[in-house]
Amino acid sequence: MSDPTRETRHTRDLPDRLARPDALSFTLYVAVAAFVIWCFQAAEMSVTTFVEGIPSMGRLAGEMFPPAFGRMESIGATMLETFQMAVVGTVLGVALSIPFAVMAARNQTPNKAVYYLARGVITFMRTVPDLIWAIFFVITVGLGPFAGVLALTVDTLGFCGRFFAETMEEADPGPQEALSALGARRSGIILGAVLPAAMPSMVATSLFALEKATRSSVVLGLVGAGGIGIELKAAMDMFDYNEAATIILSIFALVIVVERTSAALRARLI
Amino acid sequence: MSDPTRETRHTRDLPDRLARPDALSFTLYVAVAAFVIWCFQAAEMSVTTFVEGIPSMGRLAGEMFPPAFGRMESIGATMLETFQMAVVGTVLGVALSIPFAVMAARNQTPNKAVYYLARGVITFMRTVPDLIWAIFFVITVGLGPFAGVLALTVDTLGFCGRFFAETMEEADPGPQEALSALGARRSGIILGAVLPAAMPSMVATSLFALEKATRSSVVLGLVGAGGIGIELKAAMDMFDYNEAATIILSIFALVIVVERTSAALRARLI
Amino acid sequence: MSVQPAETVAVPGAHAPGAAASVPHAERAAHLNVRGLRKRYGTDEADVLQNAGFLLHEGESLAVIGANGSGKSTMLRCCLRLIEPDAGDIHLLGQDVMAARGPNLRRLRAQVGFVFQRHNLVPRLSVLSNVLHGAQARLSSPRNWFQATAPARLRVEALACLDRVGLADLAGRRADRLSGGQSQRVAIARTLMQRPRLVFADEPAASLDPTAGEEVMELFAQLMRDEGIGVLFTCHDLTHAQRYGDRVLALKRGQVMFDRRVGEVDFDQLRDLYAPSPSADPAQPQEPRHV
Amino acid sequence: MSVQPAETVAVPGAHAPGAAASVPHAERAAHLNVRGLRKRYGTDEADVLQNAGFLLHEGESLAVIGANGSGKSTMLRCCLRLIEPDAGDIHLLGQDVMAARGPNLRRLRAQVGFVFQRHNLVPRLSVLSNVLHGAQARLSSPRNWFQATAPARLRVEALACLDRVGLADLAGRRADRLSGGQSQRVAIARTLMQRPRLVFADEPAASLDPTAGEEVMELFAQLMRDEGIGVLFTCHDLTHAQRYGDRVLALKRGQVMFDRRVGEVDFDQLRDLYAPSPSADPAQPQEPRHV
Amino acid sequence: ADDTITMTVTDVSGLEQLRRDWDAFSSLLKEKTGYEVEFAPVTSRTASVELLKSEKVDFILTGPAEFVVMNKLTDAKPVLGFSRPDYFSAIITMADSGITSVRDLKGKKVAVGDVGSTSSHLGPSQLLMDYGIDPMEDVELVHTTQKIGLESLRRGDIAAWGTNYMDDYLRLRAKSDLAPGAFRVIARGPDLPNDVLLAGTHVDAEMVDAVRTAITENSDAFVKAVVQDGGEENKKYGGMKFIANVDSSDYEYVREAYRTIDRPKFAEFVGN
Ligand SMILES: Nc1ncnc2c1ncn2[C@@H]1O[C@H](COP(=O)(O)OP(=O)(O)OP(=O)(O)O)[C@@H](O)[C@H]1O
Ligand SMILES: Nc1ncnc2c1ncn2[C@@H]1O[C@H](COP(=O)(O)OP(=O)(O)OP(=O)(O)O)[C@@H](O)[C@H]1O
Ligand SMILES: [Mg+2]
Ligand SMILES: [Mg+2]
Repeated sequence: MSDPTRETRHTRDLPDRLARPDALSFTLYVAVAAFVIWCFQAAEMSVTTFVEGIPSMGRLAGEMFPPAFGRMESIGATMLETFQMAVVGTVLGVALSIPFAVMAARNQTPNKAVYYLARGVITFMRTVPDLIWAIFFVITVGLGPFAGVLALTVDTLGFCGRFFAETMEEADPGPQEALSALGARRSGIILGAVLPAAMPSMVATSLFALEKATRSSVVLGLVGAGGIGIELKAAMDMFDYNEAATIILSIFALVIVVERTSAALRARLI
Repeated sequence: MSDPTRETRHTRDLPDRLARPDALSFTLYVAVAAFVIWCFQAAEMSVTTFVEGIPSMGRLAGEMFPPAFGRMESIGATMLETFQMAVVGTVLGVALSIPFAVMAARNQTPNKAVYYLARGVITFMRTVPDLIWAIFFVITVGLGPFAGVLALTVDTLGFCGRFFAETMEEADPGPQEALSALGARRSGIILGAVLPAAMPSMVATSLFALEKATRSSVVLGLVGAGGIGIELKAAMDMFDYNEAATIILSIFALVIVVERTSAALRARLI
Repeated sequence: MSVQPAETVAVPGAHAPGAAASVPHAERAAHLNVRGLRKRYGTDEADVLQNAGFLLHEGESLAVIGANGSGKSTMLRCCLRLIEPDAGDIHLLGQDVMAARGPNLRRLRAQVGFVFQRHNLVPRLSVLSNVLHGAQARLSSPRNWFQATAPARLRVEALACLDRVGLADLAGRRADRLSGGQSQRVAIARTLMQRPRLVFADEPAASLDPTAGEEVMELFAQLMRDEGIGVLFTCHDLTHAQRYGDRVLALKRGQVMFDRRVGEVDFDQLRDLYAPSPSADPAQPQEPRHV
Repeated sequence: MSVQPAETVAVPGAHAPGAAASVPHAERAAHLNVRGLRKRYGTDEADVLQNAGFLLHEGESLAVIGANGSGKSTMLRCCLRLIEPDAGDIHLLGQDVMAARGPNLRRLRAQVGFVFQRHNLVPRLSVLSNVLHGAQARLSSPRNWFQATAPARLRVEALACLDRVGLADLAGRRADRLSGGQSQRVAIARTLMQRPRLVFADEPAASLDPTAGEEVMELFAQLMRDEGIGVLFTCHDLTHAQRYGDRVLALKRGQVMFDRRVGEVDFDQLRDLYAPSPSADPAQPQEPRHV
Repeated sequence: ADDTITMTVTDVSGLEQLRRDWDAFSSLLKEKTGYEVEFAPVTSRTASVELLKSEKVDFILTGPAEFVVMNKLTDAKPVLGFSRPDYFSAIITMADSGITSVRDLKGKKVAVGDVGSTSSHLGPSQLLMDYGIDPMEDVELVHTTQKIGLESLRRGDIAAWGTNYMDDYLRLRAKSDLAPGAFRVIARGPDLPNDVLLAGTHVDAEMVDAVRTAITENSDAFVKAVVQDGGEENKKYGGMKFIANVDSSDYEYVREAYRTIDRPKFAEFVGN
């Protein structure tokens, strides 16, 4: 270490600081960087405008206070109804997501064709907008909660399917290797090694999906199933900011409860 | 193993099949199960209705074909514009999410108060609806792309902040322990052990956020920043199903590109 | 004793150098016959295994020794195609491993117990569930794989396997809350649960205390004697190789240096085998770089 | 020799039983002074450490031996408060570890190199970056922590550390693509990079081949001689304990059985130490259960 | 089923609001016709049209723009008009902006409401056109919500705001901290055509007649049920009158507006 000749030898042996990119990657890097810079310019951002505008933000916030708790009871009832549908939609969506995720996880899929197909279906589910799903289901099963639940299920599938797949891809390969070494089938490896590794993340994703379904329940209104989302929209449309504030706070409370549940479950699992 | 007396001893030594829940947990389990069942009943589900309705689904799908590629050029331009803003919003949101996530990760947070505060802020960001953020930012910085970008940033923060935090919580504690043992500071542990472990998942989440920002760009329209979301909404509202199909397919193509990028980056990292 | 690559191994079909010595085994079936195994990780790296081969007979034990990074673990993995060898011929229990697909490959693997160097337990499951996993290949219903749902008969069997490695009292513990040696033993118990016909054990005694190490090696020896199970184990503890190996296979930088009956190995003269590799061979392919 | 709990250790302030023997060290400072250490994981489990204590002097080496699960790793972790002991008094380099907070605790830990039983490398980083991490406590700028950004001087130093464990040619490899022994050596190189005043090594030679194992132990011995570094190591290889330990501390089920100068230990008579624990003590608290 | 009327109201956002606002109406209808009446809030006009096509709803109460579309796409027939007083669009600027006529808006930004909304998109667009400004060519339209329209008008981000005069402008102005005099209305449109209750083609004539007759014969009671017993949002129907003989040709103004916004397919008259 103190011998200078040795140090020279080391300098020679030092690994490259960065893997030298090939021409294609290099071009890609530069192109992406240039694109991002261009995007930033197009966004017409300005810190001064932002800072100058902060006082007017306060004005709007002021309009929302104090929240109007007068209709709390009916808001509570709607919340409960919405949450009910969200629970059903999420449970179904999560249940469907698991097999889809297995097929869409690069290291679990039975073969490449299934992988691309499953990925495609999941992606498609979330690219087609809610409104279209809502119309689809309302035409299929008629107005009401059932159509709403189906719309939420599809939403959840598009979301959880992808995240479950990604979590499964990240699962530690060691235990999986051990199970394949002892002749376990795919189902055995998934149940025995992949799911236990993915479980905390899957719990978090599922409860996020539940929360998301509750928050974005506007879709329920499209199918005549009510929902707190549409109430909030109504309050906003009627310029009833104080009532909107109440609804937002109620949703916030529910979301906090869901999130704490998630945290508690995960704390046990991790 | 073949000695029967030994087996009897073993039966005695066998661990409980399930940890015996205490009274509180037991009540909770039962309550949750009952609630879920009740939810399912409220959803008025019926398989026959669904199956009977499938033909009408086909009719709607038929109306969307063939997609109208006539306005492809202007759709392309709008897509690009939307994507630009989505990139900026996502980059800013992801950048902000990292410090928030550190504070909101149970095992990284400097203290409990900061943890709850950071969690609260992140949750609040996503509970307040887009529309309200849009109003806020229009009041603050005026109509235009900047307001749109800010709305997307807030959206991304609410989403990525939570998922980043959760990924950090799941990071393998071994390397972290090694770094604390050699006297590293929190920043060293995060940069040196937590982020490398969380990176694949963070890449997936970030690129999902980018995709989400592009898909749900309706908020951009509200703040006068155009966007493909409003085009799609207009196409649907005007019953231009063929054009809507074109837009959905364009978004689908973009989403696939983003997803493949994510998959390629992750394949290098995992 | 100076160690040189064993040229005979390269000849396809020929026995390893120890072959003459293993004549007493001639009447026994060859449980595992490996020839010309070659493996490199990533195209831009050096060969990790070069033309490696050996024979393992029924009820025989083969100790694989070699310096760190000489390719022992890689060789064991390749034999079950847990990683795909680049070339080679592997016959396991009379079947061609390289040609086996899907269920056939699984059935072959099910006959081989594999104790991994890093144990590879499922961290969030209980010790007993981990042991039950050993029975996955022979019991196809998922309820058999978890201690909470498995039938009593199976749980008793798993507990007995744990007992054989002295861990019956930790059956309910989560597998990531074990000490190094305890997790090693659970990995061994899982292999026992598998009722294998052959055991591959990668440094099975490395984290065990001296008594436990001997016990585990004795356990393997007993399986060999009583049930004709073949054992292929790697170790750095030469007394173990000497005491429990019928034959010793020495690897050096992916090549078989020798494969002899244990009596013919001079354990005091293995310095060469463990000599550090000559520094930075310029002809050697470049390492890939990482942050 | 029958091993019995060492009653003297319990007396606060009193030297360990080996104290009389360590009189020659009396003029040297006590680098580490541990007394009355107690630890249990989870409230419903048994004590893993009971009233454990010992002294480590400057430039002295202490070998900790004991059966699997006897609490060796736990004890090492407790000494740096990587897990919080339930009770005990720990003085490290003259400072009270139990009272240290934030930066003080970090500064104390920075003086101690810790080689973990499971190595605990950062899997997705390069070997060289892992070694550079060793310098985190003395170099506060993040650019020093990654091989891609670190100044040349530091990279050379890290490479030299790798060279001391014979791994200079794998500097660019990702840390999760190493063999068991190679990853063990990287963990040791990281500790060298730390320039510690004291080394805790948890079975540092467990996955090393015989030559590498000796080399690593020799390296520690040399650090002790040349730089007055104290070494606390655990091992299951009693020849290592005998050859490289100035003193030997024996743990049995969390209790110190003896703490003697190495010359006074009869290594052939340790069967008791490694005897399996008596089966299922009904008085012992129940294990928590897991799926 | 044959004896159940399924009805949606496209303007009402929310089940709860629907119950509050339309319960009186639906019970009265049930009482007077003898049919079961089910109300469902379907907030999207797209969903309503598809429901009508697939015969999942029988009657829809909706606005003029929606009526034109539904009439065109499903051939649904009007049953009754809900005539609202003071239902018209306006173009609003800030009083101190210097903009005093519609012509001044050339080349500037104008905020309007959701695409396809009668009083906040179609109405203002046609109004601009009437004053010689082509909304698609001469100004930049920004589709946004009313609140954002007002706020950006105030900030000067847009030059004018086109919206429903009574419902949106007056109501928001009252809530705002600005004096009413801070705004200037530079154009007011004609009263827009009536809201309509329409029936799908699948509904048998007998049921349509029963509904029409029940309502026209008990006009006062139904007006009371809508306005007094309805909620906040039904205030817009204050002073309303049921028009029994609505005709599809009454909606030419709206069709014209569709042409103005470049949606000529809804501009053709389908006949009655
Ligand atoms: N996180 C944990 N939770 C609960 N119990 C634990 C945990 N870690 C270790 N133990 C238990 O504490 C006891 C001591 O463990 P420790 O790792 O200190 O043993 P050790 O002496 O290092 O053993 P080995 O030689 O096998 O490494 C063991 O019985 C082990 O099962
Ligand atoms: N996934 C991998 N990618 C690239 N190289 C690898 C990978 N796994 C192992 N190697 C390299 O292959 C060589 C052989 O590794 P292997 O694990 O087979 O060694 P070993 O003989 O088991 O060593 P040890 O005694 O240290 O366990 C080593 O140089 C190692 O660095
Ligand atoms: Mg190995
Ligand atoms: Mg240990």
